[in-house]
Amino acid sequence: MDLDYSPSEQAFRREARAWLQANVPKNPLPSGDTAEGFALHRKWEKKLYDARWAVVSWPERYGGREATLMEWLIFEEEYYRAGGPQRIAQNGIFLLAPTLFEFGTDEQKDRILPRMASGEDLWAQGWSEPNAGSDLAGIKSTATRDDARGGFRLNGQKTWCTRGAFCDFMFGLFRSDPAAERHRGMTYFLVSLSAPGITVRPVGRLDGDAGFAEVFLEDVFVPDRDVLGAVHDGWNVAMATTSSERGLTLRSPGRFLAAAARLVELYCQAKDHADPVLRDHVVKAWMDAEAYQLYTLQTVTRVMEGGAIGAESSINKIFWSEMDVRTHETALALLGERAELDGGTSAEAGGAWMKGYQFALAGPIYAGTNEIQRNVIAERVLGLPRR
Amino acid sequence: MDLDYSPSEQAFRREARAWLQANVPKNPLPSGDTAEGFALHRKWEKKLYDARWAVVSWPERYGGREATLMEWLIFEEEYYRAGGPQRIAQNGIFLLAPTLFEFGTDEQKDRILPRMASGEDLWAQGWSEPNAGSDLAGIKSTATRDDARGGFRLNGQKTWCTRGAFCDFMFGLFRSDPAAERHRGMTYFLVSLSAPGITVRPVGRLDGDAGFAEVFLEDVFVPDRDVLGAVHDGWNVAMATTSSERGLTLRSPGRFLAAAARLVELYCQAKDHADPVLRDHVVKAWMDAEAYQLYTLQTVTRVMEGGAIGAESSINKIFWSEMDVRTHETALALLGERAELDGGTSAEAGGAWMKGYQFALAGPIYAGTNEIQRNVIAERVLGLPRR
Amino acid sequence: MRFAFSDDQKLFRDTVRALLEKECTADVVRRAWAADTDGRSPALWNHLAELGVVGLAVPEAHGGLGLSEIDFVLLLEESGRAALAEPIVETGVVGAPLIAESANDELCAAWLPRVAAGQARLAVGLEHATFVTDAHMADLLLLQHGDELHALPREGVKLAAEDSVDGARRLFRVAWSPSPATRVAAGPAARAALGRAFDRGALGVSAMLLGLARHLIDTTVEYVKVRKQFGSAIGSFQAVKHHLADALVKLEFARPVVYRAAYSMSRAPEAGPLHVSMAKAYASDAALLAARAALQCHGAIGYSYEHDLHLWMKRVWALAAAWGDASWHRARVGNLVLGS
Amino acid sequence: MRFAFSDDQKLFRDTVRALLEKECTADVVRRAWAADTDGRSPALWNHLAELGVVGLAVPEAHGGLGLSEIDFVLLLEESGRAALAEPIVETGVVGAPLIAESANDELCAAWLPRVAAGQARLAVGLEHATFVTDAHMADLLLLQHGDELHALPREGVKLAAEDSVDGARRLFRVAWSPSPATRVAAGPAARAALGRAFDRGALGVSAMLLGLARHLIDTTVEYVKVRKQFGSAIGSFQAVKHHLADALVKLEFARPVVYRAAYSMSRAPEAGPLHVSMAKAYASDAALLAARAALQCHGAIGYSYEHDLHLWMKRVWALAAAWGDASWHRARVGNLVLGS
Repeated sequence: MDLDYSPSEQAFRREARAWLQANVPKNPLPSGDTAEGFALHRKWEKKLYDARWAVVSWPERYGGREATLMEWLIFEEEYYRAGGPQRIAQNGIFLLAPTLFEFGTDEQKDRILPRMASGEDLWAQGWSEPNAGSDLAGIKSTATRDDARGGFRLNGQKTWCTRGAFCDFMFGLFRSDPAAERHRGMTYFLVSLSAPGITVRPVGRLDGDAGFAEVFLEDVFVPDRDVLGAVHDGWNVAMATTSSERGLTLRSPGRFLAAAARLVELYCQAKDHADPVLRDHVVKAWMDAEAYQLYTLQTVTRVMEGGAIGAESSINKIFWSEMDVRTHETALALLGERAELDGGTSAEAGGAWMKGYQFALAGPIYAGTNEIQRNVIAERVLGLPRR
Repeated sequence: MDLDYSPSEQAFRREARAWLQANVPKNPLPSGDTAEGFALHRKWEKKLYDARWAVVSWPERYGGREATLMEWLIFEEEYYRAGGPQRIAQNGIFLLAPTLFEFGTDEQKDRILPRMASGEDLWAQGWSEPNAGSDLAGIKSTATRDDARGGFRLNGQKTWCTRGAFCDFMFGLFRSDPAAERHRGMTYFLVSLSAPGITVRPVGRLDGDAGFAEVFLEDVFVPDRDVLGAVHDGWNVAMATTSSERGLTLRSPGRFLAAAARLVELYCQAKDHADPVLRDHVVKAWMDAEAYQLYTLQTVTRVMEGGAIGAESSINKIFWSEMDVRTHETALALLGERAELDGGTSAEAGGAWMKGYQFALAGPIYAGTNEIQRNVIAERVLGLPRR
Repeated sequence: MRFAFSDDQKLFRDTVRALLEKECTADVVRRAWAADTDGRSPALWNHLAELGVVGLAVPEAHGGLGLSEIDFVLLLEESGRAALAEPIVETGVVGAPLIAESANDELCAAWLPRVAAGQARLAVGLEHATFVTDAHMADLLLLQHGDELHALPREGVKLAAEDSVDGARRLFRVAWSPSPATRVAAGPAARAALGRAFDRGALGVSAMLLGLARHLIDTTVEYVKVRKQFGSAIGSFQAVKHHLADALVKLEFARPVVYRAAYSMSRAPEAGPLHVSMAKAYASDAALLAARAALQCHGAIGYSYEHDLHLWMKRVWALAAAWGDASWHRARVGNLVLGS
Repeated sequence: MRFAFSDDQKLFRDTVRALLEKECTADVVRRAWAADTDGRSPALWNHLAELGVVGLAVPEAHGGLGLSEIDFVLLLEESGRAALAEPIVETGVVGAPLIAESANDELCAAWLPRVAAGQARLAVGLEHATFVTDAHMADLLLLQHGDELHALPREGVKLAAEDSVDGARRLFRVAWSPSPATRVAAGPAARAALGRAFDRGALGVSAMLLGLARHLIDTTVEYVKVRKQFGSAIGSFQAVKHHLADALVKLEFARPVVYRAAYSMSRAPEAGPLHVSMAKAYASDAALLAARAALQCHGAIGYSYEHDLHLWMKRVWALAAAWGDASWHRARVGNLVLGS
C-alpha cells in the first residue's frame, strides 16, 4: 500500500494543473444544454483536443496520451478543481468509446474516435423509450434488414437523449429480430441525427434547459458499417457501456471533492450564524467526498492490476448519487430563504446550488434507478434470490 | 375544535394523579419478566384493581369505571408520568379483552374478565409459531374435535409468548379444519397453561430476561366453553385484537411523552458539554412525542364520534416504533461511552437507556413488522396493487 | 378535548376545493409562470374574495367574516393542493390581521373593506426577510422597521425582482425609507403584532405545504398504478410502496401539528411561537419528503419540464425555505423547550 | 499511488481467519460471557501470540514482528468478524507501542518480550475514558495522568467492575495514585505518545467494527435465504434486499476510510487524528446500521438470547460507543477541517 502519488503522477498533475490554469475560461460558459452554450462548449472540446487533454487515457493515434487510469483520475480532479466547463462530449467519450474499443472495427475506430475526441462529432445516447426506462429490455424500436441498400431501416422513438437537440449522432439499441424476446434479437446502431427520417424534438428539463430530446425514427437507413458488434447481439455489446456508465468512469471523485470544497466555503462565509446542526452535515458531506475518492482509488488500483468492475459498480452509484443530493440539500439549508433563488438569472450564490440540486436529483434516477441498483447488490453481490 | 380538557376530564386527571402519587412504588419493581418481579407486579395489578384503576374504560361490573377513551388516555398519561410499573396484565387487557367484549358469551365475560382485571389470571398471547411470524396464516398447530368429552384436543407449538413462563392462561389460534387453507378453518381458543399436555419452555430475551416462552401442546383438552367466537372463524375473531394491538390501545402517548421528558432531563444534565447536533435530535424526539399525542387525540376524537380505526393503525405503528428507537439512540449518543452499561446491575443512568433501547428495537418487529405495515399502508390506504 | 373540525369548516373546505379544482388547474398554475405577465389572475382572486376566503380574517365590521386561523387552515391546505399562486397568505392571513391589530380606524376603514372585497392586495416585508413576495401587485405594502410597522403604497417603494426556482412566485427586494408619515404603529405592541404576523405567515405556508404534499402523493400514486416496467405496474414493487408509505406517514403526523398551531394562534397565543415552529418544521420536512418520493417514483418523466409535477415540487422547495426553514424553526423550538 | 494490501498481508489475514474460525467459535464467544469466570482464554491468546499477532507491533529487538498499523488492520478486522473478546487492541495495538515509544530500555526489556510471547497482558486507561477494559487480567496497567504516563501492576490499583451490555467485555473503574515511582514518561513527548495511543485504540476498534459488520451481514444473508414467510424466502422481498444492500454500501465505503487511517498512522502521522476520526465515525455508523438491519431481517428469532446474533450486535453497540462515538469523532473532524 502506498497512498502517495509517484513522481511521474505528480509531474502529470503539475502539467495538467498548469494547462488548465492557463486555459479554463475565467467566466463560466453558458449552460451546454442551450443552443448557444452548446456551440461554445464544442469550441472548448476542440481546445482540449488540440492540447491532448480531451481523452487522456486513449491511444495517441486517436488523440489521447495513453495515460493510466490513475492519471485519468488525477486529470479529472484537476479539471474540476480548476472549474473546467461541463464536458458535452462525455456521452460519446465515456459511454460509446469503451464499446467501440471493445467491439469496433479498425475502420469504425479510425472514422469515429478522432472526430468524437475533437468535438467535431458529438454523440447522444439512445437507450430509453417511452416504455423502456429502468427496463431497457422493453425496447420496441425496430431495425429491418434492407439487403438492397446493404443496411437496416430503423423505426421507433427514443427518449431522454441527453443534449439530443444539439448532437450530431446517436448510438442505441434497436430490435432487429422481431421473433426474439427481451434481451435477445437487438442490434447496436450508430445513427446520424441528420439522416432522412429523423425528427428531433427538444424536451425541457426540470431546471428549464432543453437538456433532453425525443428522437423519432421513420425508415431511417443505416448502412452496415454503422452496426457496432454483431447483428442481434446488441444487448451484450451495450452492457459494456451501461456498466461503465454505472461504474467509475462517469463519476470521478474530482467532481464531488470540488462540490464539497464549495460547500465548506459556503459554510465558512455563513459560519458565525450557521446552525451547528448544519455544521455536522457539512462535515459529513466533506467526509463523504473523501470516502468516495478513497473507494475509487481502491477500485482503480484493482482495475490497473487486472481486476474487473462488476456488480459493485452499483454500490458506487448509490453512494455518489445520494451523496450528491445530500451535499446540495445541506447547501440549500445553509442558504435558508435564499435557497429558492433560481440559478438561471440570479447573481446570488444560492441560485447555483438550486440548479445543482435539480441536477443532483437526476442521479438516483438515471443509469438504472437506485432501487434497481439495490436489487443488483442484493442479488449479484450478496446472492439473495431474485424471486 | 377544542384542545382544552373539559372540567370533568380535568377532575378525572386530578383524581388519577393523586392516587398514583400516593400509591406508585417509590423504588421501581424488579423486571416483570423475571419470576420474582412477576409476582410483585401481580400484587400491583391487584392494587390497581381494588382502586378501580386497572381497567378504567371497562364496565363497572367487570371492575372498570366506564371511562371514556379520552379519559383512558389521560389515565395512561398520568400513569407513565408517575413512573407506574410495567403492566404485566396488558396482553390480556389490551389484546384479549376487546375480543371478549365483541365475541364472548356473557358466561365467558363474567368468568374471565374480573379475574383478568384483578391480575388473578394473567394471559399470554399464543399467535406466533416457528413458521408463522409475520405470516400468521402459516399457523400449523391443530385443534381436533373430541365429541366424547365435548371439546377439542390441541397439538402443536407456539413461540414468543410474552411472559408465557409466568402466565396462567394463553389465547391463540389453532387449525380446526385441516382441509381449509391459510386464513380459513382456524378457531380461537382460551387455554389454561396448567392443563395436562402443556409444556412451557422459557426463552431468554435480547436483554437477558426470560421475557418469552415457547409453549408445546400435546393432546391438550380444551372444553367448548373455551372457544371464543365461532368454530373455524378464528381468523376474523383474532383480527379484532391484532388491529387493536397495532392501533392506539397498546401504545398510549403517555409512554412516549414520559420518555421524551426523561431524554430532555438527560440532555439538560449534560447540556454544557453536549454536542449541539444531539441537541437537535433531542428537540426532534421531544417534538415527535408531542406529534404522536396530537395524532392520537385526533384518532380518539374520531373514534368517540363513531369513527373506526382501520389500516391507518399501520401509520401509527410505524411512527411510534421508529420514534421510540430514535429517542433511545439519542439518549445513548448523549451518554457516550457510558451507553454500553447494562441496566441489569449498573446504577448509572446509562443502563436504563440501553435496556430501553433493546426493548425499543422490538417495536419495528412485533405486531406485524414495519415492512408489512408499509405494505398495508401502500395497498389499503393508498390503493396500490398487491402484485 | 375535541380534536376535529366542525361540519361548517369542512363544508367551507369542500366549497373552496371545488372552486380551485375548476378555476386553479395545472394550466392556470403554469400560466402564473409566464415571465411576460404579472403572473396573477384577477378572476381567481375575485372568486376567492366572493367566497369570503380573502377576507376571512377581516373583522365583520369591515366586511370580512371575522373568523380565525382555525377556520383558515383547511382552506390554505386546499390552496396548496391546487398550488394556488395568488397572495392569499400575504394578503388574507398576514396582512389583513396585521392592519386590524395595529392600524388606526381610518386606515382600517380605508383598506380592510377593499381587501375583503378582493379590490386590494397586500404585501408584507418583515425583519430578516430578504424578499417580499408579490410586491409588484400590492396596493399596500406593510413593512417592518425595527419596532415599527409602516405602510406604503407601491408607488412609494422601489422594487428589484429576483427569480425564484418556482416561476409562479414573484420575489422582490424592496427599497424604501421609513418616515413619520408612513408609520402605522410603534413600540412593544407593534413589535408583538409583527411577531404574530410572522407566526401567521409561517402557519399559512405550513398549511399550504400539507396540501402540496398531499397532491404530490396522490398524483404519484395514480402514476405508479399505470406505469409498467418489467411487466408489472411499478406501484406493485415494494420499494415504490415504501417510498410512498413513508411520505404518507410523515404527512399524516404533520397534519395535527399544523392544526394545533392554528388552534393556539387563535385560542392560546402564548403558545403560538412554539406550536407554529413545530408546524413549519413538520410541514416543510413532510412536503420535501413527498417531493423526493414523487420525483423518484416518477423517474425521468417527472424530471421533464413539460410534466406538471415540477410545478408542485418547486413550490414545495420555495415554501419550505420561506418563512424560516425546518432547521430554523427546530432551533426556535429548542430555545423554547431546552433554553438557549 | 497504490491502494491495496500486499500478498503477505493478505496471507497473514487468511491465516488469522483460519485460526479464529477454528478457535473462536460462537460458543467460545458465549463462554466469554460467563459471569463466574474471567471470560478470557489463555489458549486462544497463546495461539494469537504464536502467530505473532499479539507482538505484531513490538520491535523485533524485543521479540516482536516490528510491523505497523497497516499490517494490523486486516487482522483486527478478522478479530471483529469472530467477535474475539481477548484484549488484542489494548495489549497489542495500543499498549505495546506506547511502552516502546515512551518507556526506558529497562521497562521495554522487562515487558515487551513477555507481551510478544503472550505471557503478559496490558490494559490502558487514558484521559476522559471512564472505564479500563480487561484490567482484571492485566499484568501491567498503562495509565494517563495529565501529561504523564504511569505504569502499575494490577496489585498496585483498586478495581471496581461495571457490567457492559456485552457480557464478554469486562469494564472496570480503576482507582490509583500516581507517584514518581510509577511515572514512565512526562511532558510534551509523553502527551504526544498518549495522543497516538488514543488514535491507535480508535483505529483498532474501527477495524474490529468492520469485521463485526461483515459477520452480521453475512449471517443475515444466510438466514433470509432459508427463512420462508408467505411461501417465499424472505430474502426475495425487496424491502429485505434493500435493508441488506444499504448495510453493505455503508460497510464498503467505511473500509477504505479505515485502511487509509491505518496508513496515515504509520506513514503520515500528522494526518493521523483527522483520518482516524473519519475511520471511527464511518466504522461505527456502518456497524450500527448492519446491526439494525440484521435484527430487523431476523425478526423475533434474532431477539432471543439463545440465538448467537446478539453476541455480535452487542459488541457493535459497545465498540461504537467506546474510544469516542461517531458524533464525538465527527466533531473532531469538524474542528480540524472547519476550525473550531
